[in-house]
Amino acid sequence: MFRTTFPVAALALSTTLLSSLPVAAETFRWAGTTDPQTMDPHAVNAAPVLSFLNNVYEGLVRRDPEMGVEPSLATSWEALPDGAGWRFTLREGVTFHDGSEFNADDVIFSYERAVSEASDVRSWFASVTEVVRVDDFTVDFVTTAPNPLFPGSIANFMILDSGWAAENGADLPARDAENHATRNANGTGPFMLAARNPGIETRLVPNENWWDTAGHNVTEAIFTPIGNPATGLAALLSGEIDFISPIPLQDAEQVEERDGFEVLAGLETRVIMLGFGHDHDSLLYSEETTGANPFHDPRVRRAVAQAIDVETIDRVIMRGAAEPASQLVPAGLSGYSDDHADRPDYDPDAARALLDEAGYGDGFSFGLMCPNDRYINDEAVCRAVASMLARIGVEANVNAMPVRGYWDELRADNFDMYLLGWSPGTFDAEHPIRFLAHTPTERLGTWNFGGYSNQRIDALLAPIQSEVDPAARQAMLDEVAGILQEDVAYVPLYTQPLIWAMQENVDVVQRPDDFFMLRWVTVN
Amino acid sequence: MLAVEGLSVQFTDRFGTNMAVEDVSLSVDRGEIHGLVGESGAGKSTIGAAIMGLLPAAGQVTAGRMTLGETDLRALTPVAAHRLRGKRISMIFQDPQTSLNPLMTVEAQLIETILAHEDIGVAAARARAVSLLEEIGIANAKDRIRAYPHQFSGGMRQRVVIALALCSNPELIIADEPTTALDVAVQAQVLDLIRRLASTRGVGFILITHDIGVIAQVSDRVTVLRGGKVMEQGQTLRVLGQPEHPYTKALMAAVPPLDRKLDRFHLPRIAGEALPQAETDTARVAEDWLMAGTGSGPGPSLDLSGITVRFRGERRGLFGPRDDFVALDDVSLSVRPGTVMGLVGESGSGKSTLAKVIAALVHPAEGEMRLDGAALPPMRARRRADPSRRLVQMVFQDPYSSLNSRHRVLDVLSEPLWLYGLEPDARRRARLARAMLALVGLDASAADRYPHQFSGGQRQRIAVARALLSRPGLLLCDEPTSALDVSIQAQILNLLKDLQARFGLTTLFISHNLAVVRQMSDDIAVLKEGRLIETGPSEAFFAGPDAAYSRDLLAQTPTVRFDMRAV
Amino acid sequence: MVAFAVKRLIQSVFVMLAVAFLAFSLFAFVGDPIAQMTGVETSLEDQDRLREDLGLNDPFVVQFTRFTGDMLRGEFGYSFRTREPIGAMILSRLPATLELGTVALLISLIVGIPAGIYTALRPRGVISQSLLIGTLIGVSIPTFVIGILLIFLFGVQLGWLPTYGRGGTVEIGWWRSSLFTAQGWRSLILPAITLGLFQLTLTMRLVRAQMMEVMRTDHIRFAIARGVPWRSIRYRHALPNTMIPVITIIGLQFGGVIAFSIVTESVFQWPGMGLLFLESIRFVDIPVMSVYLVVIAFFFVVINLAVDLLYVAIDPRLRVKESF
Amino acid sequence: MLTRLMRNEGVWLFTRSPAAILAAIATLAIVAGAAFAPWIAPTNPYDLASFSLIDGLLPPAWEDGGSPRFLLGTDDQGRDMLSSILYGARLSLSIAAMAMAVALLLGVGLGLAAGYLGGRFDAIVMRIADVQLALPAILTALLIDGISRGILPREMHDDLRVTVITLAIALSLWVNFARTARASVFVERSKDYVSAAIMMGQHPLRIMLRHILPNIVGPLLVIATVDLASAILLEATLSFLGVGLPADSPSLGTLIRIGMQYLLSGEWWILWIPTVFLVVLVVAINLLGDFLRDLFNPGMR
Repeated sequence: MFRTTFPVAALALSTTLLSSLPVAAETFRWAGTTDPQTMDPHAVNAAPVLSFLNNVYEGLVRRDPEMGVEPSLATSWEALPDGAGWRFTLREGVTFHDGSEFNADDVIFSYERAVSEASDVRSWFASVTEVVRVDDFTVDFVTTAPNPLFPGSIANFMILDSGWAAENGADLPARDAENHATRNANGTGPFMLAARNPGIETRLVPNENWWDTAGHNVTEAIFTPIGNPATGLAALLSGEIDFISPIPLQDAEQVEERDGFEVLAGLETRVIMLGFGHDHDSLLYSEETTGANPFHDPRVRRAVAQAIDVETIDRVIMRGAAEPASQLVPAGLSGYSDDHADRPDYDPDAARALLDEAGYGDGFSFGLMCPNDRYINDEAVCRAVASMLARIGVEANVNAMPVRGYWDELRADNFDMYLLGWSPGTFDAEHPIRFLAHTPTERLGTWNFGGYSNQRIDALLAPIQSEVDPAARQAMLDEVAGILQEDVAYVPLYTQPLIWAMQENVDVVQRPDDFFMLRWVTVN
Repeated sequence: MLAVEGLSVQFTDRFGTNMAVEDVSLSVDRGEIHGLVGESGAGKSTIGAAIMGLLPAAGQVTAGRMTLGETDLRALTPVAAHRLRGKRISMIFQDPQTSLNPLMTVEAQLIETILAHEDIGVAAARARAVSLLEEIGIANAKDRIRAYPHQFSGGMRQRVVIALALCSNPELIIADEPTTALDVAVQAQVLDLIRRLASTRGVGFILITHDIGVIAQVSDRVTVLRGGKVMEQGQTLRVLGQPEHPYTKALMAAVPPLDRKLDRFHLPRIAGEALPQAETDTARVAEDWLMAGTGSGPGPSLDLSGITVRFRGERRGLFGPRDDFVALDDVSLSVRPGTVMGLVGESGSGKSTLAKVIAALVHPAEGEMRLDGAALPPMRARRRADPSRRLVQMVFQDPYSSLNSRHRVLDVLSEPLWLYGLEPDARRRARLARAMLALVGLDASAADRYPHQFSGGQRQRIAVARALLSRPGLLLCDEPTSALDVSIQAQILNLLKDLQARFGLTTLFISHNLAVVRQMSDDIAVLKEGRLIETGPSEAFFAGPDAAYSRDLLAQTPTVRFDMRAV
Repeated sequence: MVAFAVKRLIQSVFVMLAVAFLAFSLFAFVGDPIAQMTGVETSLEDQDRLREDLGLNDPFVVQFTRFTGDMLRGEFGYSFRTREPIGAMILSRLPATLELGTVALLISLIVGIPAGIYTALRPRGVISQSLLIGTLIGVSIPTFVIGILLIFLFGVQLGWLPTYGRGGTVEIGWWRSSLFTAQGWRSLILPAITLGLFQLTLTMRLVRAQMMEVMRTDHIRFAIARGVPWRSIRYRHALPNTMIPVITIIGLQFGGVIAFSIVTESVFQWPGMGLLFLESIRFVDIPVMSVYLVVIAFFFVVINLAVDLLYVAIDPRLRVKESF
Repeated sequence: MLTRLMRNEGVWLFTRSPAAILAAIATLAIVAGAAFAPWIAPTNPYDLASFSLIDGLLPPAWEDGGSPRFLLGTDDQGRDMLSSILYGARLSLSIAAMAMAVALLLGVGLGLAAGYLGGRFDAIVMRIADVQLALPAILTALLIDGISRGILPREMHDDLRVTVITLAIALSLWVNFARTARASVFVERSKDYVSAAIMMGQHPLRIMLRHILPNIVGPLLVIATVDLASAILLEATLSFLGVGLPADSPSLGTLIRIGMQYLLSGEWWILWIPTVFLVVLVVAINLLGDFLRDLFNPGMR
């Protein structure tokens, strides 16, 4: 039983040769830092998994290159009367990769699977009470309250074939042990899973029977996780792979300058910000301020915001690829408040004055928690922040740690200030309000580690969620953004850049959520 | 056949050059055994190595001629010299345990050596090897040739070594201390073999040894060396019988005779060597201190009964019994107060083990010990504070390992005083230690130096001083002189005799050398393979031992047999 | 002999038990896996339920007993992260690490032993001195720097060799091998050199020291004195005696090679156990970390055992007992 | 006298070994630079207010765009590379030395006792050593990190990094010392001076420490030197694997880890200057180790 595979070399040797020829189609190799840990679309709610599986599975709706919502397995949708939910009309004539037909049963099955206890994506359906099958190609999602953004919030809700799942014992997402769906997939998407070798490589082949017109010319796509950035870059430069995401910011220029390579730099929807320990009575990592928490004072928080030279951080550390941020969501995102687009000026003198005013003219020291492998140059940014704060007499003791222990530390309140990056899963400004700004409760404000609390914001969340009128909704969002800015609840620093690198002959589309869609890839 | 004229060898080290061999001339004829005798540092091995062309890198022949037959050995290229080795000159080393490649069968080593020098087939080489082994005295050579070296006993192994040296029919064999590592019985056999080979095969031998007895027994001519220079040379009978050079005379005077007991060795002064000056005022301090402690009476008596020692062996098979080794089997022995008991036996006879049992270093499986009538607890039962710890002291065989080389002599000597609480004051301890050095014949300044700065004899004196500083009653001397040159041995034996007589120490004196034991002991005990063969008064024993084994032992001890003792 | 083997076996069991305990204590002390297993939007109560489901709230003793029992039954559990059975995960990664380790060790032996012999026989030669200094510098550069340097020199600048992964592989049963394709071999070269360099220096220096030691022994001097040809003295007499202690160290080295392949695998994205281990550290996949630890220890113990037995096979002093 | 003679022999050999002389000079220079870093370094890289991001990524002074203020350039935070390296060497050396000291104490203690007492104790110690050898250093580091976080109060976590990495390195080095000490003790124990001490009824501890220990320092010293080099490398490797030291108090290993990010970016000095520095240091220490080995093992000369 010999099965031979001849990947890389033949390709590496021939790229130069082939790239000059008009090639209709090509094996496409790409790499990322992390392997999607499962092929089950409901088992893990994590970007690497969802991004990858969007090539294999499809949802009722999908996002276009500009993040707009467009029809996918549903051809159209409309709100039910009285905001009771949403009705989706399903696409007819769609088949799964194994040939079985797609219909309303699969949607209902997938819904039930996604809200099962073993699922990691239950939160998407927090407001859904029931899904009703109207006919073979119509389903109703019944919600507790009006939910204008519901269709967009389920763009990553992927539909499995009910028959296939039942046959293979994959009725539920794998929780303890793996099941058939962990390593196999049967979606409706543009690509089919051909071979899965976890942590090593995953092969996809085009779905010839895809309902949509294929915009790509890929005959086979192979994904390899490469954890070490230098190794990944070397693989690209030596021609062994066609595409890699991300590459280190500092290397972008060098790659760009080399013949035959291209760098695509854009902005992610992730805003990097500093959070404060609002509900801490005292600073944990300070010698001078026993019993007090200077960050209770908005003037101190504002001083911090004004002491940080985001422009220089962008220029030196982020190589000019980032974009200073003023709110918890990046400019241009749905719900972004244009009224509050200005961030506080960099003004160390003003900052020092504010500290003086607040009674901390002599400065104080505190602990700044920071991940060192989560965001781009996260640790360097923290150190730069610390260095800048030192200039207004505030000493930040940076504790940078791998993300594996980071959230635990934050949940255990082991910080005075911390660095956080937030990318709204729904691509709407409501998302960070729900998770970061609302007073922490069992279900809301779950990532509001500092315990920021503002009654007005708490009161506005529900109306924002259910308001159907865009203008009224935006007014409420503007108000929240204003409060957050006034309070300096967080110090938004910048929108994180997104750097992709590829061979010159590859064309891709970079979507702000960092999802890599094979269906937009062409190899020339 | 071999002629060496005016040979000088020079060694270069970081202190400059020094002459290891200076203007040495000697010759060896066919079938002749030429003995090279001398104490350590005499340059005898260097002469052998120079003839072989195997001087270490630092050594260099600076003058002289060496010819083997018509061949000028100094003119040979390295390749030619290597071809000559084995073919015309071969060599036997001291230790048969390490002289053979442990990973090759005897057969492979023999055949390889033969084929290296002669253009014959493997079968012929094997035949020659077998017959050679037979000639050398290995029975059933046809089968045993396939064995590995470790499967032979020490004596047999030395025969194999000789066979290897002989297998390519060399004209000359340089035997460097070939019997030093062997027991007397085996030594006698090997010496016989060498004698026989010289006469039957006409091989010339250069026999390098420190043992005048060995020389006396087998060599035709002898060269006495000292400090790289020839002291005296001539027919063995003449040189040993009527030595002319004072050094030879001194050497002969230091050889312990087997046939009588000397009160002391009469050691003529040799230029450059200071003899111990024990009778000084300083030494008197130590002497008085010792006397004050032990009183005037003789030391305690030692009674051993039924001492049995077993060493744990490996299990035979998974659940099989252990192959225990019985080192001592029901040994009972009494040492009278203030007397010297000589304990003799071949290696492995258990004599050192017995000393260790008494010293609580080995635990006896059975048996009882009494010191002056009181029970002397065995190893595990003897507490660290037991009074016998102080009373029983030991002088070890190897003076290079018995003193901690990282401690100053003063520290070594003060330790017992401190440990046994004999002298609480550090300054007084130091004074006493220096006094004791004087008593054992060393300069008091020795206290400030480290052991390695002393010669073997001096170190053994320090070891004796350490033992005395416990104010012992019983002194265990385990081969105290076997690592020493004969003249030094005589000095140490004199020292021990003096001290024993003066302080009435009860002494157990262990040696493999009957002649030495005779000089020391009042009573004697013979051990063989862990069993006591006989025991009794020394003079009676040497007049005529009871046991056949003792008689053999006595007969095989090489002695300066013909009456050479003019002095 | 049998008794010896049984004794070693019992000792090995002790070692394995101790390692199992350490492996298990990872569960108790290293991070909280729940945060890694769930996504951003999972509610806290869901996280608690998951923790309960996985038995992470049970008392230490209960968890340890369960762990050891599972290990003994060969049930290695499931990865927190991917939910795959860990036994299969390790098994699929094992061939890559073993092949890399073996080739690295072979390189270190094939180059290291002759170099050691050469430097022992010509200790003052220019080549010897440069070999010694060169390898010294080699081991003084951190492995990861060497790996990256090799990648950029031979992969990116010269374009001669692949920079990551295993290249072409062939499956023989469950064993995925890169030894049967030219591409696989090309992919193997850089990581094997990186991994082998340190071992090479060790081997070379060890062989050199042993060889010089052996060349001074009596039996070699005796062989010289009886005119045995130099070639035979060096290679038939000295070398085998040199190799006996060397074998032990090489055995130990193989264990070390497998353990140290972590860095090399990380640099070359070599899909072996080391990479799996690093990933499991990154994602706090504690069951995988534990099993990795147990497997590595098992290898180590087995190799040690094998070396002890090999020793007996090679040395006649241990093999042939009866004497005349 | 003994030491003087030893020293003389050492000095004599030393003067004849250019490699050893060069190595000693390099080691001394680096150690001195590290020891006096607070006085000779242009800036204090730990003082956040002393550098500015504005100065970030400046090349060494001799390159275009370099500033004479920063002889070896600056890193991505605007820190002076020369100062970082000196302070980094200080940290690396002290961690390595501490780790070595701990390993030495632990290893020699256990090895000495195992070799002297033999029997069951010896068997247990050697099995523990086997277990230790079966654990990769990174795993040891993680375990210690995890355990210390588990049992120590929160406030101490920050200060733990150095301790954790020191302990992890120490734990992966002690086996070497234990094995060497044990083997040497076996040799020494068969010597008569030990028998004499036992016979006299001296306390085992005194025999081990006062009698045997001084006699086995030679091989231990060699191991210590070589392991000092390994400790420095191990620290760098652990940093590379992400269990090393934080970037605000960078060791040489951390500097290299940070520098790795600039391998291709053109800012070569951030990676290569600390790397060359580390390599020179390790080579020098290893050369000294070689020299000591030859000194204590005369046959190798």
